[in-house]
Amino acid sequence: MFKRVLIANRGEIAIRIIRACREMGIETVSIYSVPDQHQLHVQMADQSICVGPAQAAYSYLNVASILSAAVLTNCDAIHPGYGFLSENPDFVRAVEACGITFIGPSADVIEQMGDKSAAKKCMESNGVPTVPGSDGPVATLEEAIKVCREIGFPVLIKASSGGGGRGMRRVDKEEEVRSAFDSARSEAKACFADDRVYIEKLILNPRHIEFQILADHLGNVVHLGERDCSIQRKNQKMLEESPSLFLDDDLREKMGTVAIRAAKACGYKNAGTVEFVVDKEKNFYFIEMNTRIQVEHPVTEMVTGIDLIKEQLRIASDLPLSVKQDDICMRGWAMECRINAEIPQKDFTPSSGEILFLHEPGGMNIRFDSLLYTGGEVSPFYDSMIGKIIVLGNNRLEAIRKLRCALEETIIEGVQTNSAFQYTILHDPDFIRGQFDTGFMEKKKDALLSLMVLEE
Amino acid sequence: MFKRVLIANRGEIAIRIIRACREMGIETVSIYSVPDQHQLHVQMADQSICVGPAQAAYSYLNVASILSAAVLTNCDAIHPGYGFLSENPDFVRAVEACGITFIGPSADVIEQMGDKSAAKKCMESNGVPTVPGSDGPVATLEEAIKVCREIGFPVLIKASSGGGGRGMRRVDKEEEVRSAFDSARSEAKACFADDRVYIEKLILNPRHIEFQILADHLGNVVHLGERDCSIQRKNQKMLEESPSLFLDDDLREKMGTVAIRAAKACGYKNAGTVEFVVDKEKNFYFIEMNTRIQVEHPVTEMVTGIDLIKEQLRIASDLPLSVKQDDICMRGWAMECRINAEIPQKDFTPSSGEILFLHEPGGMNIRFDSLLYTGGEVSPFYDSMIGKIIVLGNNRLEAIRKLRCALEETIIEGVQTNSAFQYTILHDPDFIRGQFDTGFMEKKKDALLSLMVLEE
Amino acid sequence: MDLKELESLIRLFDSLSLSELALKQGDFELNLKKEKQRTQDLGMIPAMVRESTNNTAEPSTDDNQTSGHIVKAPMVGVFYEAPSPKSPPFIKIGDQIAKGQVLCIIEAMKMINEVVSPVSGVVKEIFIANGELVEYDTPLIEIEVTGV
Amino acid sequence: MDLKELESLIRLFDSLSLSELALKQGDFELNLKKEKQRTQDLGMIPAMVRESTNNTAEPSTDDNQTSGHIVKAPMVGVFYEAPSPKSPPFIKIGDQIAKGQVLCIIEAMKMINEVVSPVSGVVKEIFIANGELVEYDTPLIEIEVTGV
Repeated sequence: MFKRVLIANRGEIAIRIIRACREMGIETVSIYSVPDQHQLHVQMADQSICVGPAQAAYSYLNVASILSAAVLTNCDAIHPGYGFLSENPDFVRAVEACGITFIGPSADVIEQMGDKSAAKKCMESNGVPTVPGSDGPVATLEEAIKVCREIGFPVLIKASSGGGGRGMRRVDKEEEVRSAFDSARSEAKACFADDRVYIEKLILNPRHIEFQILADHLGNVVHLGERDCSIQRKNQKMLEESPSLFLDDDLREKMGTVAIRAAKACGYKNAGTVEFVVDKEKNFYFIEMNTRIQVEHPVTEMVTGIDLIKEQLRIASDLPLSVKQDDICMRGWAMECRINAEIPQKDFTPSSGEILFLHEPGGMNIRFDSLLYTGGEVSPFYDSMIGKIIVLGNNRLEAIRKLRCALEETIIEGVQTNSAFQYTILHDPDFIRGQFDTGFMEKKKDALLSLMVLEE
Repeated sequence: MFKRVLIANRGEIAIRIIRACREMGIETVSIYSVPDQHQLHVQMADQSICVGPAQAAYSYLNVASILSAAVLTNCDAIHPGYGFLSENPDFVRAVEACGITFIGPSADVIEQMGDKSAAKKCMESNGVPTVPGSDGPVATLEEAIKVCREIGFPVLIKASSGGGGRGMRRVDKEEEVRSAFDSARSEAKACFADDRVYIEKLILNPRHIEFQILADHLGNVVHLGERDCSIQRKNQKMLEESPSLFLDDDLREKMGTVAIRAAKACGYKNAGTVEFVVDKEKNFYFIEMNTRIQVEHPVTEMVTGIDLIKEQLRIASDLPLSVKQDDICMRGWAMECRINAEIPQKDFTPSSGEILFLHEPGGMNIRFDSLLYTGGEVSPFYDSMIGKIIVLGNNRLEAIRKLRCALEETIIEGVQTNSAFQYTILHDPDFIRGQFDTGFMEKKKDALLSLMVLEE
Repeated sequence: MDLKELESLIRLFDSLSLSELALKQGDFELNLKKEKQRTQDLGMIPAMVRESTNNTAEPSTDDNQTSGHIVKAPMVGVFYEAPSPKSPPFIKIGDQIAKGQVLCIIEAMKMINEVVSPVSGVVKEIFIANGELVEYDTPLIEIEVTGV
Repeated sequence: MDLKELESLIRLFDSLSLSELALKQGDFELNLKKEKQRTQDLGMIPAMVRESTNNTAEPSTDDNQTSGHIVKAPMVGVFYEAPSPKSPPFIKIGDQIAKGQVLCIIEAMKMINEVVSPVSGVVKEIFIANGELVEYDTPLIEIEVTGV
């Protein structure tokens, strides 16, 4: 096992990783930017190194400074968390060139899974169902039109190297193909320096369901069940749960088996997530593989009792998985709600400032992973996600009630948050009945916002 | 199910009960004394009633005011928590006379189990092993000497209505019987207005192991495994865990069966605890039945996943148990450490004041049940226990490490606490190896205190 | 303003719930400021807001700010202004009352508890309506003291 | 106001929960202020105490309190005072240096990065010992500015 791990991240995930390391007797080194000097992840680590100024490009993304810090503090591994450098294959190669272990999959796997059309091709050739579409990048308009006719409208034209909706166009009829194809290509070029695009059938308002997998260096792969992440606003997840009401045992086993096949197909090692969309007829399609630990991983930890960060550390130090597929049993229903420092009524613009007062939620099966403390600072420079409340109930309704109570108890003064908005979601009849898909937020947002006003 | 429950308590247990009620959609009414106006249990309840001045005798023990509050706010049940009125049969009868449900066993059971020699007699006649001793109260010196000769020294002479070590005398040889007998009787008379005493064999430094049971009105009784509460200072528990390293599966099943028999013997209903002492040869003896929810109940909740307060509410409203014995499975190893506002270096004298800053421990499988908040008050009028940290690990060592980390993260400013002292226990080699009994603290206290000094 | 006056002014400011004081008198200028103090009531969101049963008419009980004596509830119960529904009330505003005189009753657990006046004086205000629930220490009646 | 009166006033201010006091009386002016109490560093118990790698000689970087210009580390790395172990150091205390002159090097990822002076002046202090790890923004050298 490692002796000292550098955590190339900040916020709640850095704290999460520090806790796992400490419990395993591993020393920790945090990195931070100048304004982050008093952040909790700096204070909790055994040692902390300032790696640059506020702008992430020169601090949390500053490969040279981060590697210098790791080498000079004698770290034998680096945990990247999520975001920042976590899915950057060049970083992984640089880490390994320094003789340091990267806690995650290999650079090649990250690279392959990061290239959407390469990932898709790999999955298809291994019998993992993918969204119908072009066979790799589409070079000409003629080819694009031909593909669209084959798979039927609506379709999405997507950048091969894309993400976050950029370089992406929806096309509903043939007349629109030309302009969408051209503009997607030029946006892809501008954003990712790669103008290759591919075409996919648009699955309207599907469920977003992902499977957590763990894979060790011996080729053992297990899945830890699904997470339903359909409650999203502009592709940002807001509320996640496990299991999903939408899956029965048959479908769960089928998708779990496919998720394991997907991981094996690309020679995956460490913790990862296989994302699927599921349509109304319960057809499921692979969309991408997340080659990192995810924000919503505690939902899976709650139902399985398995500490995913500790498993990551075990796997990276070439220990075999601590569990077999048959050992994994789910207990209860877990739900997570992300607390963002933002103003829902003002189109969710971020809010920052000093935390004047904090009261955390508490009680049985309530977990609050957060960077907050009374007197601490919510920085305007980074992600607005400042905490996550995760609960476990015996069933879905109990989980919803627990999450409501937890939100009621939570007091954060000094910045505005989305907690009252999340509270309204937990009272929405369609949400409670489980009748939702990725179109939920768009459809409901204004009605929920108006409820918030009434509450004040 | 109840519509509105009055919680006749304060502090962390009142908060614990409020949370359970809220999650079940039950309204809550708190009571408080004048200086407790800003306590968390007052702020978290739907409604709060001031029942008297600071002195508990006129507020938290003020039956007339509490019952008036319950009746006038239309409560249909009262939860007594632990301490205060929780084991007072007269209170239970008064509650029921008002047409309100008492959440706990019947007055008769509380009364019978509160009378140590009656409890013992009941257990003996039902095949529950008890500590060898006199057959009920001993009236004369001659009888006392005879009993002592039969069971062998050392013995304890104990007040029939006693508790907390008062009216109790240890006797090591025959010459001491007379003076011990006389002084125990007069102390018993002074403290409990009842000079009856009985005699018991003294089990030297046993393990203190208790079984949690649940019993419904249909006569279903289950046990939820054991808690090892051997780490005590002056009969006050400090650290509790479940399971106990001292029990193997055979002994666990045997003791669990006996615990269920004990509960059935007295016609028990609701949640209760059967306390045993276990000697070095693994002989176990019933010592008493606690007819209330206990401070350390979250340890059992952690390993079983069963919410004991919700079960109490279900049972009291005549719903059957939600679990059968076969459904109950233990997962991992739970450990609890009590945080007291006290100064270990000054013979554990209580400390009170305003909480200037609070930072709670957090992370996976960490629970912090507490009355604290930044700006809140630790009152000098009541118990010094201000919180409990409960952790769950995959095994005992992981639990110990988690608890250490949780203590390291916890910051309480404004009052002094025993947390650094608890931290030293978690590093004691005998504790880590599980080589301890109820004599642990007496033997180790000074050495542990000296470690604390080194740490500062 | 001499130092003694200044000191007493500062102490006064400190004791009250003011957060700022600015004083200018000729060439004398004084500015005092207090940090925002955390109110102890947390104010949890929606359903946590405590419903207060009888805060409708809660008077200031700060003895500095009132000349009268506040009689408070000695127990939890229901406040009655008269011995029976048909009787006239024990007292009304403006009445001259003697020390030891019955002011009202509080019914708790079907027991009638008379509340008697600890002072002699004139009834200045009655804070609670007939039949309302009162908590321990709830202010009931204010009496302008004329003798003890 | 004499010194004794002043002292008692200051002590009074300190003992109360005031955060600011400003007094003006004729040509006498007094301003008192208290720092907000909570330091941001939490100070967790035993093992949480952060080991600082290079705080041994951390100077005040408050520009109000020093006349010199503080040159800070532009990256994480190892501080070297000379181009090679056998060479003399680039600078020593008291040296007159020109803007653009090399002050030291920082080795990061086996790359040598020269740190040049942004000002002309005299070397007043060198805070870091040869071969020590420096973080981003670690104060390295103080220069008494004589020209920019």
